[in-house]
Amino acid sequence: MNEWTMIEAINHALAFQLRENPNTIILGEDVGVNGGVFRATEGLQQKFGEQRVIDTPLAESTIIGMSIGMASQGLIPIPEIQFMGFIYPAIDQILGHAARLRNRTRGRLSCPMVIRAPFGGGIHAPEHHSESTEAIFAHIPGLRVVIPSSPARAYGLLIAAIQDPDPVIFLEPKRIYRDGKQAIEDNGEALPLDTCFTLREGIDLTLVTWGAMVKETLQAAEQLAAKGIDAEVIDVATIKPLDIDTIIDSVNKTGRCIIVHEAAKTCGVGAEIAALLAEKNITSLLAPIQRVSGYDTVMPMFQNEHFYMPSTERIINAATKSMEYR
Amino acid sequence: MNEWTMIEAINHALAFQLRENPNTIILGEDVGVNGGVFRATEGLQQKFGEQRVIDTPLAESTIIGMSIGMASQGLIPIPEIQFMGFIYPAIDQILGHAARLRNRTRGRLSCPMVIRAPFGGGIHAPEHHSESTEAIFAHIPGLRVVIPSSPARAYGLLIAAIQDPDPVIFLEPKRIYRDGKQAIEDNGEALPLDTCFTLREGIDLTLVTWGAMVKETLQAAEQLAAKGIDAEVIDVATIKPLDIDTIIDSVNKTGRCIIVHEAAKTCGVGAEIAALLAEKNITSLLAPIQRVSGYDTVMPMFQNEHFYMPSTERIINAATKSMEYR
Amino acid sequence: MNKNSLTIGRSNYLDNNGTLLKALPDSLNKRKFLISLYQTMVLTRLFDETAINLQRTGIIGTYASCRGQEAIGVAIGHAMLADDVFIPYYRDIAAQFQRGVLLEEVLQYWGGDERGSNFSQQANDFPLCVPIATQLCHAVGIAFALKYQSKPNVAVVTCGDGATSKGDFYEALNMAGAMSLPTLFVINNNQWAISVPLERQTASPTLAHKALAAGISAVQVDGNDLLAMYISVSDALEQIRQTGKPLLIEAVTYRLSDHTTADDATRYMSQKALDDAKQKEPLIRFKHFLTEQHSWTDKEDRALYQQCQQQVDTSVEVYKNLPAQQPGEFFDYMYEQLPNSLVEQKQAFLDGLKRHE
Amino acid sequence: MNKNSLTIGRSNYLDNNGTLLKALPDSLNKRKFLISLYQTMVLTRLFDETAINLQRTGIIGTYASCRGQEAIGVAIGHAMLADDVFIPYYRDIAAQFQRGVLLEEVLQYWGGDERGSNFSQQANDFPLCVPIATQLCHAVGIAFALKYQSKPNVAVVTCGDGATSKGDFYEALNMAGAMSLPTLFVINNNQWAISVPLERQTASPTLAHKALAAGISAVQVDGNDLLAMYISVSDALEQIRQTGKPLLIEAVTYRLSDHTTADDATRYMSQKALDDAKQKEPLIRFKHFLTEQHSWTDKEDRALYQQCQQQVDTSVEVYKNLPAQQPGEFFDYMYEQLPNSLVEQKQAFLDGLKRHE
Ligand SMILES: Cc1ncc(C[n+]2csc(CCOP(=O)(O)OP(=O)(O)O)c2C)c(N)n1
Ligand SMILES: Cc1ncc(C[n+]2csc(CCOP(=O)(O)OP(=O)(O)O)c2C)c(N)n1
Ligand SMILES: [Mg+2]
Ligand SMILES: [Mg+2]
Repeated sequence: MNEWTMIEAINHALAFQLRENPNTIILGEDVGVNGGVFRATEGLQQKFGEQRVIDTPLAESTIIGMSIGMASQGLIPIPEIQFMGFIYPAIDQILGHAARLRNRTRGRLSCPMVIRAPFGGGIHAPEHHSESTEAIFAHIPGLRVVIPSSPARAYGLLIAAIQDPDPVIFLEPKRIYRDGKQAIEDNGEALPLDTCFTLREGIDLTLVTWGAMVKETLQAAEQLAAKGIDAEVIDVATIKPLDIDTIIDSVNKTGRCIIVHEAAKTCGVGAEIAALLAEKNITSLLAPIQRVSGYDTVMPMFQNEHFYMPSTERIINAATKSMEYR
Repeated sequence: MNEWTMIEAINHALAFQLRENPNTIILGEDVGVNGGVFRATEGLQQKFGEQRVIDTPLAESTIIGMSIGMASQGLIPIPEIQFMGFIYPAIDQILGHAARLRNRTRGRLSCPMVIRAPFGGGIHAPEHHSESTEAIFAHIPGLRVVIPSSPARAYGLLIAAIQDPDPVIFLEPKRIYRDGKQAIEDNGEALPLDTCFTLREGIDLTLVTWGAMVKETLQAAEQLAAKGIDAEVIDVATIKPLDIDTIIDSVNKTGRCIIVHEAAKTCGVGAEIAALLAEKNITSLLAPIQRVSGYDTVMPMFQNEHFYMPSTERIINAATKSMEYR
Repeated sequence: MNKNSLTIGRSNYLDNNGTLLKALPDSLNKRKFLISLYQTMVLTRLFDETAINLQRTGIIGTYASCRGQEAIGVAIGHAMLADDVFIPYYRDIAAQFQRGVLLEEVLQYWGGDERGSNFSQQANDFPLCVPIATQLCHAVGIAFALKYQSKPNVAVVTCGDGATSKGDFYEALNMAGAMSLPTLFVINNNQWAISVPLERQTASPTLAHKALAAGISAVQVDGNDLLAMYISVSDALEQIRQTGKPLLIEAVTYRLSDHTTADDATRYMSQKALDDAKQKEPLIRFKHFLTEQHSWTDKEDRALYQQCQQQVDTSVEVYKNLPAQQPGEFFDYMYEQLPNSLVEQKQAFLDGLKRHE
Repeated sequence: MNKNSLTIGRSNYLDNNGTLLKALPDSLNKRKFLISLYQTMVLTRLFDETAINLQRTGIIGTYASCRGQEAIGVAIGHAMLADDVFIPYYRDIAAQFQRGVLLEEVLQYWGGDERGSNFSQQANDFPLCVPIATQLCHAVGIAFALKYQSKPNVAVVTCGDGATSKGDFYEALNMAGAMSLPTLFVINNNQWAISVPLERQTASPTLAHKALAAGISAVQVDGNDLLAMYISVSDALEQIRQTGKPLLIEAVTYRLSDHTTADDATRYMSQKALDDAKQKEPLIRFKHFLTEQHSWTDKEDRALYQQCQQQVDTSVEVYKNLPAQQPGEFFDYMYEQLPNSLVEQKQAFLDGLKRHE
């Protein structure tokens, strides 16, 4: 067993797959010699060579576009986008081609690839380095969107994503890259790509979240427990396709649901979860579904980013309000 | 008064603003000599000259990027994206700059512009010519998203969008470009950019929709009326910022809500509306909120596009189911 | 193809009438082979005319004609090896036919049916690409795969003159140059991007010049001169196989049609420009060459046209008789395995159909 | 700057030591003016060193040093007219200072405060742009506006060598060329894009060559030679004002720092390369030139450094004493008028703050 941080777990999952399958290729800006600006690919070029871990020119559209071409010919590209804020030049390729190649050719060609990108706020970075726009990708038919929230889930979900035959957007909550270690066996064991993780069982209230916000949400659950409120905490993890059944089962039990995410509120993934509950689960709801989320503003520059990101306190307030509702 | 189709109304609204304000500039692919592939800009280059109505090179990112530069210096650019399917190379500019320039400079620079793009299915066009991804833009803080559903609303909302000091994504449901005429006074009168239009009053059920789907939704309402079900029909029109109050008031009255849109279901704008109702209006709901929408698949090529797009029948089925619910 | 020369070479074997300007290499100067080139050209022309008619009668949807630009596709299709990979754009049916794409599959594609891109005889080539210039990036990745797999093959990708204004065009060239990937870029410079004439796209003196920005050698070719095109493409492929480095060919042609059947070129293209261009079109020139150099007869010509028309007609019949897609098939290829949410949506869709019946 | 020459000219006035290679135009050879250039360079260097220290002590956030590349910004800042518009990237503070951006505003920006881009003394220039190369497109639109408004001004935009691999770089150049817009593109070729060396970005022999793809004339300049830079930028601006046509300058420099304070260049940059580059850095060379040609003394130099350091220190004090933003200010500039939904969200936010107190 190894004690790894999330970034180390990611590094080892990548190494495992590079070892396992010679068709696996990592490419992106600064992923080679430098090992990635967060060191996710540290040491991999030395180990696997310049043809397997490639420093590309600065061109996101073509990094993804060429990955599509590679994937179509039997390779498994793992492009890194340095920060999620720089994925937008590649959306055309992701939405227009990666997500469509299988369907467009009725299965003749396909696009197994994993696009990795660090995302989210809280590290005092410059503008465009702190946003969360997973909802954009969740809206696009044909993609998978996966977000780990712990070293072990990062390892198992990344392995699963690389082994999956379809394109996966793998978003890494960089705020918790180095936030504690977990014991992980480096055995290439994949976690399922279609199941939420219930991190805490409870009967009074369901807190649904993902990514770095799992931290504040678990903290909130602890503090709520001290007040006698027993919250269930669900880490969605596989944002798309979404495992709504686990969430529905929980809300059937608790009757109350709060969704927590860093992204802007309007048309965020929280909206989809709330809408599915309002569609499938309305009778079991004892209180309004609240979203504790980023505001519909630009993520402020770092002086004020803490105002934007949901705090433990905001979650607790929402939970209290929910419990008081009748 | 003039009897205009939607495309004629758009053409006249553009002409009105070009006449009114010499800083108004239209630019895009084929908008000049050819008058646009749908003829939205027909005759405008002849009337206003090559410096005001500009055929650009084929480069969406720069069409929008340069529009941002123009807007920052006192011009009011109205770039046309030939089909919404080709807006994605420009998302980086839209999300990263158009939506942020005012906030980034604390109001020193701003970005008054209207990005026009035809969208939606039903005209038997090739791949990428029929999609509806308004939700992506609705998720982006700092934008307005406006979708007309009749010639008169196209005229008034486009005038309003051009006069608005912030960037507007103006999506034109091309399926109804030539779907009937309406009497319109060419007086430059703007419609509000923050108010839904209630197109039909009713007490049993609220049908919420926008764009081309207004047609099927109104048809469904008529047929439901024949069955004794009195539906209220709301055309959201100003997708972002969203006027949820009008929808809430209606659902307070009816207790039942169905949202109809062409876009894929997951994380569509329907999700946001449902989520807001589940948050603010849950006690008045007498039935689950249903979404009648496109599926989470790629919009099929045109042989099968009718299977994808919500039909009057699907809306009626959902409405019937809602009415039966208790 | 000298990187350090700004005078981009322009290659020609036939003059505007089809008279041979210089001797052909012996290896090419074979009647049968030359007729096979001509045959693909004729087949393409007849298919094209038929497709336009099918659109007019509603049997297929919008269609993009390649009239006047057939020589490019013919040259590419005949010069490529089977294991090279072709990444076409929408005016390349000549090459697609030659590489095993069936005529009825092309009809199916323009008929709005995804199955038209599930080529039954061609495993690796890409389907048509609608978002302009995006395919150039795919080609670079395919070239990477070919190189990585140590195959002696080339990724051949095409685009139009308008496409050269897109960032993806340049990024792809630059990437292929920087990473030294076996890619052949062929530009069909047909002078128009819908209604926008070439001179509005760029101030660059030729489109071949654009390769210099990526450190790639380039040549300009008369794209209506089938011999020049064939030799240029063959030479380029040969050179790429040897050096591993990308190359670019600008094929200069003229669009002798509306942009697509949804367009009306009379709004922006002068009759005179069109008439002038028609003089230089590839079929007449190549027939003249065959007649002069290989005693091609009118009778042979008529027979060839007849045979090709028959092939086209047969494909139309096959197309018309293809069964419709399975209802709900549009769900089935979104992922290798249909996720739960889509299983549910598909079921709801099928139930709706049943209710409808 | 001959469009038809592939031998891109390389401009130099000073050798690597700072010895004058050819006579300066009389109009420039004025001691006071030359010292004013030097002063901006020194100010920038000292500000840069201070900013790095402020980052180390947590007083500002990540900061991108321009060490060794100061001459570019100085040349641009001094050569531009006030009514030209500058669209900078993040290593251009020298030019920004010269154009009226306050030192404390730059600190505020890197300190994570949007108000740093609300320049109090500079109305039209753009703020720093993070997404690489996107600013080049803005410049083209600004150039359009200047031309449309019949102003005799130029949009001046800068980017790095890595930025030249992006589609936006090429699209912007091509658009400016095709539409003939008064734009000056200046590339700071500092040999690195974070850890990626220039030779991995492109196979193009120089970055100036890339202008040829857009039909734009270009020149390569020693970017560490302040005289060559100043004269090149001045000449280019003059020429653009006369012709209305865009131009490109590749300024060859070397990054004498980590990419940003978040980076560790020792992971990828050899000490030797760095040491070599340090020999050619602009401040030493220009001081040598001033000493040789204008009897600049060590005493004057010390006084200048002292004066500049004081200016920097003052700005740090001002920065530290700036009041915090109003709580909720981040809502207020999303739209000219706050929409209802944001009024509600802002109120909830403020209520939450109050509850917290
Ligand atoms: C990104 C993008 N923008 C716009 C379009 C619409 N469109 C289709 S073809 C075309 C013109 C293409 O011109 P060119 O590249 O010269 O190819 P040609 O059709 O002339 O062969 C345009 C603008 C598109 N398909 N993709
Ligand atoms: C589109 C985009 N991709 C990636 C980044 C991350 N990034 C910031 S600076 C940089 C390197 C830029 O290199 P260059 O253009 O040479 O400028 P330099 O920093 O060397 O001055 C990268 C990759 C970014 N800001 N934007
Ligand atoms: Mg063309
Ligand atoms: Mg650099």
